[in-house]
Amino acid sequence: METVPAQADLYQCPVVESRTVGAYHLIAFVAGEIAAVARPGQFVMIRQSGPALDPLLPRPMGIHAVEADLVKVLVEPVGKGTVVLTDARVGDRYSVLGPLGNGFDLSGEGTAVIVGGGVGMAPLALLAGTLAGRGRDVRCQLGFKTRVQAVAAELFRDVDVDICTEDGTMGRKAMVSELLVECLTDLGPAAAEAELFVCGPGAMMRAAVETAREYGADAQVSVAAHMACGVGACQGCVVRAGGEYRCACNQGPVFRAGELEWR
Amino acid sequence: METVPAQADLYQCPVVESRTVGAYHLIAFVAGEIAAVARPGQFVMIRQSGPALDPLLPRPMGIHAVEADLVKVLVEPVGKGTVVLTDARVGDRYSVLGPLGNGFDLSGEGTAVIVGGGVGMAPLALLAGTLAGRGRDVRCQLGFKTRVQAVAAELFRDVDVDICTEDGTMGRKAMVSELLVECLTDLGPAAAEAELFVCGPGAMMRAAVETAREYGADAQVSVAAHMACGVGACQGCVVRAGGEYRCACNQGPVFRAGELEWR
Amino acid sequence: MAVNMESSLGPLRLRHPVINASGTFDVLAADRVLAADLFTDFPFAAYVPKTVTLKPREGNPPHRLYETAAGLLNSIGLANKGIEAFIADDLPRLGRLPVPLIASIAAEETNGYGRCAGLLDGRDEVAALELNISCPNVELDGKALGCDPFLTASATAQARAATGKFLIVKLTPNVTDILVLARAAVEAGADCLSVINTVHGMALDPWTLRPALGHVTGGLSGPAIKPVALRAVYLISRELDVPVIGMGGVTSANDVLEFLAAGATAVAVGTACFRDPLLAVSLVQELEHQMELRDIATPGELVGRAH
Amino acid sequence: MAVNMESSLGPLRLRHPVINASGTFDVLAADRVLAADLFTDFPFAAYVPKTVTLKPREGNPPHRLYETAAGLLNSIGLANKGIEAFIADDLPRLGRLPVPLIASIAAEETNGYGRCAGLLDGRDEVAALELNISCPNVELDGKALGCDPFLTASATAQARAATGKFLIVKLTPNVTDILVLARAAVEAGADCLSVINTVHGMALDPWTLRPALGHVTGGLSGPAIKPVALRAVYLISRELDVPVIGMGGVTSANDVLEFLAAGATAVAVGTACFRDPLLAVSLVQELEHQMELRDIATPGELVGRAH
Ligand SMILES: Cc1cc2nc3c(=O)[nH]c(=O)nc-3n(C[C@H](O)[C@H](O)[C@H](O)COP(=O)(O)OP(=O)(O)OC[C@H]3O[C@@H](n4cnc5c(N)ncnc54)[C@H](O)[C@@H]3O)c2cc1C
Ligand SMILES: Cc1cc2nc3c(=O)[nH]c(=O)nc-3n(C[C@H](O)[C@H](O)[C@H](O)COP(=O)(O)OP(=O)(O)OC[C@H]3O[C@@H](n4cnc5c(N)ncnc54)[C@H](O)[C@@H]3O)c2cc1C
Ligand SMILES: Cc1cc2nc3c(=O)[nH]c(=O)nc-3n(C[C@H](O)[C@H](O)[C@H](O)COP(=O)(O)O)c2cc1C
Ligand SMILES: Cc1cc2nc3c(=O)[nH]c(=O)nc-3n(C[C@H](O)[C@H](O)[C@H](O)COP(=O)(O)O)c2cc1C
Ligand code: FES
Ligand code: FES
Repeated sequence: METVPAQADLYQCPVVESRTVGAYHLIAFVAGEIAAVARPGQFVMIRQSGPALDPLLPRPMGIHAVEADLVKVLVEPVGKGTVVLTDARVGDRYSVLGPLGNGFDLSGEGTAVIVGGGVGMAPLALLAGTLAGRGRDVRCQLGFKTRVQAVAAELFRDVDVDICTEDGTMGRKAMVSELLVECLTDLGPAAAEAELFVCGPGAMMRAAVETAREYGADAQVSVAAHMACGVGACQGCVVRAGGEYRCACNQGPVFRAGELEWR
Repeated sequence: METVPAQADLYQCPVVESRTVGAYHLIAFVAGEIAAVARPGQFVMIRQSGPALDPLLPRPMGIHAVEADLVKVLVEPVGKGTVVLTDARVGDRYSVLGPLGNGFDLSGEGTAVIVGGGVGMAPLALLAGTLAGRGRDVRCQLGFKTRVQAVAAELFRDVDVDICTEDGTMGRKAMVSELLVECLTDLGPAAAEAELFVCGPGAMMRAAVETAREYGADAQVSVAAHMACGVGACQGCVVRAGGEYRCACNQGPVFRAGELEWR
Repeated sequence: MAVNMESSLGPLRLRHPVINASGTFDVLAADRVLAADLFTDFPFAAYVPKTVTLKPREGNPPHRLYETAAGLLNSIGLANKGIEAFIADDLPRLGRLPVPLIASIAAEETNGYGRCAGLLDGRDEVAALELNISCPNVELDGKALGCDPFLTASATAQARAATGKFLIVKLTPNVTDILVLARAAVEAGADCLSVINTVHGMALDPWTLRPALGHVTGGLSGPAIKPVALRAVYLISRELDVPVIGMGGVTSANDVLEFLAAGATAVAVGTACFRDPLLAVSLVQELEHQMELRDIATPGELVGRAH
Repeated sequence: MAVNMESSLGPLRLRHPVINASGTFDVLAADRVLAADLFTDFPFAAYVPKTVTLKPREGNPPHRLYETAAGLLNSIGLANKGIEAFIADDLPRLGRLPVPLIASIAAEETNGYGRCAGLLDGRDEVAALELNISCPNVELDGKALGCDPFLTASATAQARAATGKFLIVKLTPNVTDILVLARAAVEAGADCLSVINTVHGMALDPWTLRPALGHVTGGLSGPAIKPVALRAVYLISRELDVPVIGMGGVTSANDVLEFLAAGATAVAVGTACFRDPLLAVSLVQELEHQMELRDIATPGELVGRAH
C-alpha cells in the first residue's frame, strides 16, 4: 500500500467525466498522485465537498481504471451515498483519498481466471488490463442480473469477456458460477495451477471459491464491508479471517480464499 | 394570501437561470402557478430535491421578481442553507412552495418611500415595480455595507434608486437612515401622507420606523424570523406584535410598524 | 400482489399506517394556505392536533427554531389556545375530518391530565387521547414529568380514571431506561405508547456564540434522531404487549417500513411535514408501491419483523 | 490581532484547543497509510488512543458501522489488544509523539479501572488518563456503568487511588440527568470531564428490514448529536468547576468555537476524522483565522461565553 498525500486539499480532485453506463455511473477524476501508484484491487474513499453533512462519510469505491493522471470509478447507485455520487458534474471537486488497501497479489503465474458479479466487475477491469499487459493468460467471466447492468462489460477493453445474465437479456442465460465451471473444465489439468480473482455479491463469491477449491485452484477475493475511515482507524470494517477479525480496509480488501471464514 | 397547489410534484420547479449578482445569487424558477398570483412582499420556501437530509428544511426567500411564468429570488449566502442554494444549476429541480405570507398592503395613496438594507432589497424590487406600474409616487433608498453588495441595486429596473454604502465604495457614504431623513425632509408636508415600506436588518428597520414616526408617516415592515413550515403549522416563527406572539409566515411577514414590539 | 394498506390501532380503523405527529401539521392553517381540500382528501390516516393545555399558553420567546445537521431544534413551549377554546373553536371543525381524531393533552401538574381527559371524554369528535408527558419545555421542579416513572404512572392513572377512550401515552427519550417509563405507563392504564418525543439539545448561533434559542435549550427532531427512535420502538415493542406509534425522523416510505419492522403498529411523520406540507400524499403512495415490490400484503405482516 | 492558540487542560499544555476523540484516530495505522509524517507534524494538541481494557477484546461481530442522517452508528465493542500489549507495543512508539498522551481505559468491573490506572501510573509517556465508563457496548447487568452514579463514583475513586496523573472521566449522554453523573465523578476525584460519548441508537437495513448492526444496537456519533453534546457541555460547565473536554459532532472551526463558548476548555474531533483523516490540519488553521476575524485573542477568552 502506497502512502496518501498529506495535505487535505490534495484530496480535492476535479471531475472530468461523469456519465451513465447502463445501470452504473462512471466518474473520472484528475488525481495524478493516486494514478501514479494505484494497483489493481486498491480502492479510494470518495466524498462530495461542500457544507452539507448528509451523506456524512466518504464511500469506498474500487479503482476501475487509471489513465495518465486520471482515476476512474464505476458507481452503482444503491443508497443515499452512491445516489449522490452519481450527481457528479464535470468541474465539481470531490474528496478522493487513496489509493487504499492491499490490492491483488499479481505475483502468480498460472492462468488468471477473473470472476465478477454486478458492479464487482469495476476493480476487475483494471486487474484484467494489468495482467494481460504483463502477458499473463487471462480468462474473464462476468455475471449480471440483466442487460442494463451487463452493458458495462464494454468497459473491459483489453481482454475478451464472457458475459451471462440471470434473465438471458445479454450474453448467456446463466449464473457466472456455471461459466466458471466450464472455464476450469476447459483448462483441464492447468486448472489446478489457475488462480481466481473474484469480486461480487457474497453468495456469488462463495460459490466461486467453492468451485475453485474443487478444481484445486487458488483464489483471491475482494470483500465488501461497511467502512468509515478506510485507513485502519475505526476498526469498523472487519471480516472474519484467519480466526480473527481483520480490517478490510488495511488488511484487505483482498484476502486469500483459504483464510476467509464466510458467515 | 393565495392558496398553494395541492400536489407535491407541483412544487418541483426547474431552475432556468442561476447567476451571481455581486455578493448575492439570483435564481429563476419556472413556477407558473406561483407567478400568476404572487404579490409584493410574499415569499416562497425553497429546497433542493434529492435524498440528502442536510440541509433539512426549505429556506424562506422573498419573491424578488415575477416575469411571465418565472419566479426569481435573490439569495445572500450566509449559512449552510443559503450556500447550498447558490449551487443551483440550470435544469436542477427545486421544491418551491408559495406564494406564502400576506405581502405588503398596496392600498395606500401617499408617496411610497421604499427603504432596503442589504439583501432586504430583494422583495422590494417587485414592490417598487408594482407600485410604479400603478402610477404611485415611489422613492427608493437602498443601503449596503460595501460595493459588492450594492451592485445588486441594478436589479431595480423600473424606478430610480438612491444608493449608499457604509464605506462609500458605491453611491453615498452614509447609512440608509440618513438618506431616509433627507427624503422625508424633501417631501415637506407630504411626508405625513407618505408610507414607508421597509425590509432589512433589524437595527436598520428600527431606525427607519423611528424616523417615519418623527415625520408622521406610516410604515409597513417585512420582518425576518426563523421558519420551519412557512404555512402556520409549527408556531416557530413568532414575532411580538399587538401584545401577543404572531407567526411571521401567515400573519406576516409584513406588519404595520405600529403593532410591532421590537426586542 | 394486491396490498391492503388498512391498519388498526386498538379500536381505531386506519386507512393506512401513517399519521401525523402532534405539533407539526395544522390542518386548519394548512387548509387556508394549500389548494388541496384537506377536509375531503386528508393524507394521514388519523389526525393529531397540537397539544392543548388547561390554560392558554403563549409559548417561549423567539427564536423558537434552529436547524441543526439533519435535525431541527424547537422550543415552541406548548403555545396553544387552551382546552376550552380548542373545544369551542376547533373540535367542531376537526370533527368534519374523514379520519379519527387523536387529541393531545398536557398539563403542568399530574391532576391536570385527569381534568383535560375528563373535558374531552364526552366529545364524539375525539377517537383517542394522547398524553404528552414528555415535552421538554414544560417542567415540574425543573424536570419533565415524563422522566419520572412515578409521575408518569400518576398522570396516566388520572387520565385513565377520567376517560374510557383509547389512551395513548407519549414517551420522552431523555431517560436512562425508556422501558421503565413504558412499563409505568402501561401498568397505570395506557392502551398504547407513542415513541418518541424530541431529544434534549441546544445550539449556539455561530456568529454571536450565544444560545440560538430564546429558551436556551430545546427539543431535537428530524432524521438526526431516527436511530434513537428506532431503538426505543424496538426495545419497547419487544417487551410490552400494547401497540406502539413510532416516530422520530421519518421522511420516506422506507422509514415507515423500518419503524413497522422495529415493532410499531402505526408511524407518525413530524418534522418532515415542514419539508413539504403534503409529503404524506407521496409517501403513502410510495409505501404502497414498496409493499407491492417486496410482497408485503398488509402493514401488520411487517410489524416486529426485525425482532 | 495576534492570536495565541495555546490552551491548558489542568497540568497539560496544549498548542491549541483541538484534540482527537478516542477510537476515531489511530496514529500508528494512519502513519503507515498517509504520507504525512504524523510523528513530527501531529495535527492534534494531544493524542487519545483507542480505549484499552485489561484483557484483549475481539469486539462485536460485523456489521459494526452504519451511516445514518448526518450521523454514524457504531458497535465496535471496544476491540483492543489489551493493556499489556498496549504498554509493550504501542506506548514506546506513542511516547515519541510531540504532544501529551491521554490513555483511555475501560473495564468490565469497577475495580478493573483501578488496576488499569495502576499499570499506567508509572509510565512517563502517559500525561493523563481518561476513564471510558460510558461505552454503550460494555455492560454490567445489561447497563453501562456510566449510567449509574454509584458505579461511576466507584470506578473513579478506584482509579483516583491508583494514580496521581490528571484524571478525566468520560460521560455518557444516555441518562436522565447528566449533571448527577458529572457530580458523582467529580466528587470521587475526577480532575476533568469528557462530554460526551455516543448516544444509544439503532438502524435497520432498508432492504432486509433486519438490524443493520451485528450487535443490533450501537452508539450514534457525528453532527446529528451535536445539539445533545452542546447542551451537556453547557449544563455541566455552568455548574461544576472542573475543565470539560467537549465533543460530539465537531466538523468545523465554527463547531470548535461553539463548544468553547458552551464551556469546554478543549474540544475533541471524532467521527469527522473519518471524513478526512487530516481534517485537524485545516480545521486548526481555520480556527486561528476565525479567532483573528472575531478578535478573540486566546481560546480561554471564549470559554463559557454563552453562559
Ligand atoms: C473496498 C470496496 C470497494 C467497493 N467498490 C465499489 C465500486 O467500485 N462500485 C460500487 O458501486 N460500489 C463499491 N463498493 C460498495 C459501496 O461502497 C457501497 O455500495 C456503498 O458504500 C453504499 O453506500 P450507499 O450510501 O449508497 O448505501 P446505503 O444506503 O448506506 O446502503 C445500501 C446498501 O449498501 C450497504 N452499505 C452501506 N454502507 C456501506 C459501506 N460503507 N460499504 C459497503 N456497503 C455498504 C448497505 O448494507 C445496504 O445494503 C465497494 C465497497 C468496498 C468496501
Ligand atoms: C419572509 C422571509 C423572507 C426572506 N427573504 C430572503 C431573501 O430574499 N434573500 C435572502 O438571502 N434571505 C432571505 N431571508 C433570510 C433567509 O431565509 C435566511 O438567511 C436563511 O434562512 C438562513 O439560512 P442558512 O442556512 O443560510 O443560515 P444558518 O446557517 O441557518 O444561519 C445563518 C444566519 O441566519 C439566521 N437564520 C437561520 N435560519 C433562519 C431562517 N429560517 N430564517 C431567517 N434567518 C435564519 C441565523 O440566526 C444566522 O444568523 C428571508 C427570511 C424570511 C423570514
Ligand atoms: C415544531 C414542533 C412542535 C412540536 N409540538 C409537539 C406538541 O405540541 N406535542 C407533542 O406531543 N409533540 C410535539 N412535537 C414532537 C413531535 O410530535 C414528534 O414527537 C417529534 O418531533 C419526533 O418526530 P419527528 O422527528 O418526525 O419530528 C413537536 C415537534 C416539533 C418539531
Ligand atoms: C468508531 C468509533 C469508535 C469509538 N471508540 C471509542 C473508544 O474506544 N473509547 C471512547 O471513549 N470513545 C469511543 N468513541 C466515542 C468518541 O470518542 C466520541 O466520544 C463520540 O464519537 C462523539 O464524538 P464525534 O461525534 O465527534 O464522533 C468511538 C466513536 C466511534 C464513532
Ligand atoms: S474502515 Fe475504519 S478500520 Fe477499516
Ligand atoms: S414557519 Fe411554521 S408557523 Fe410560521
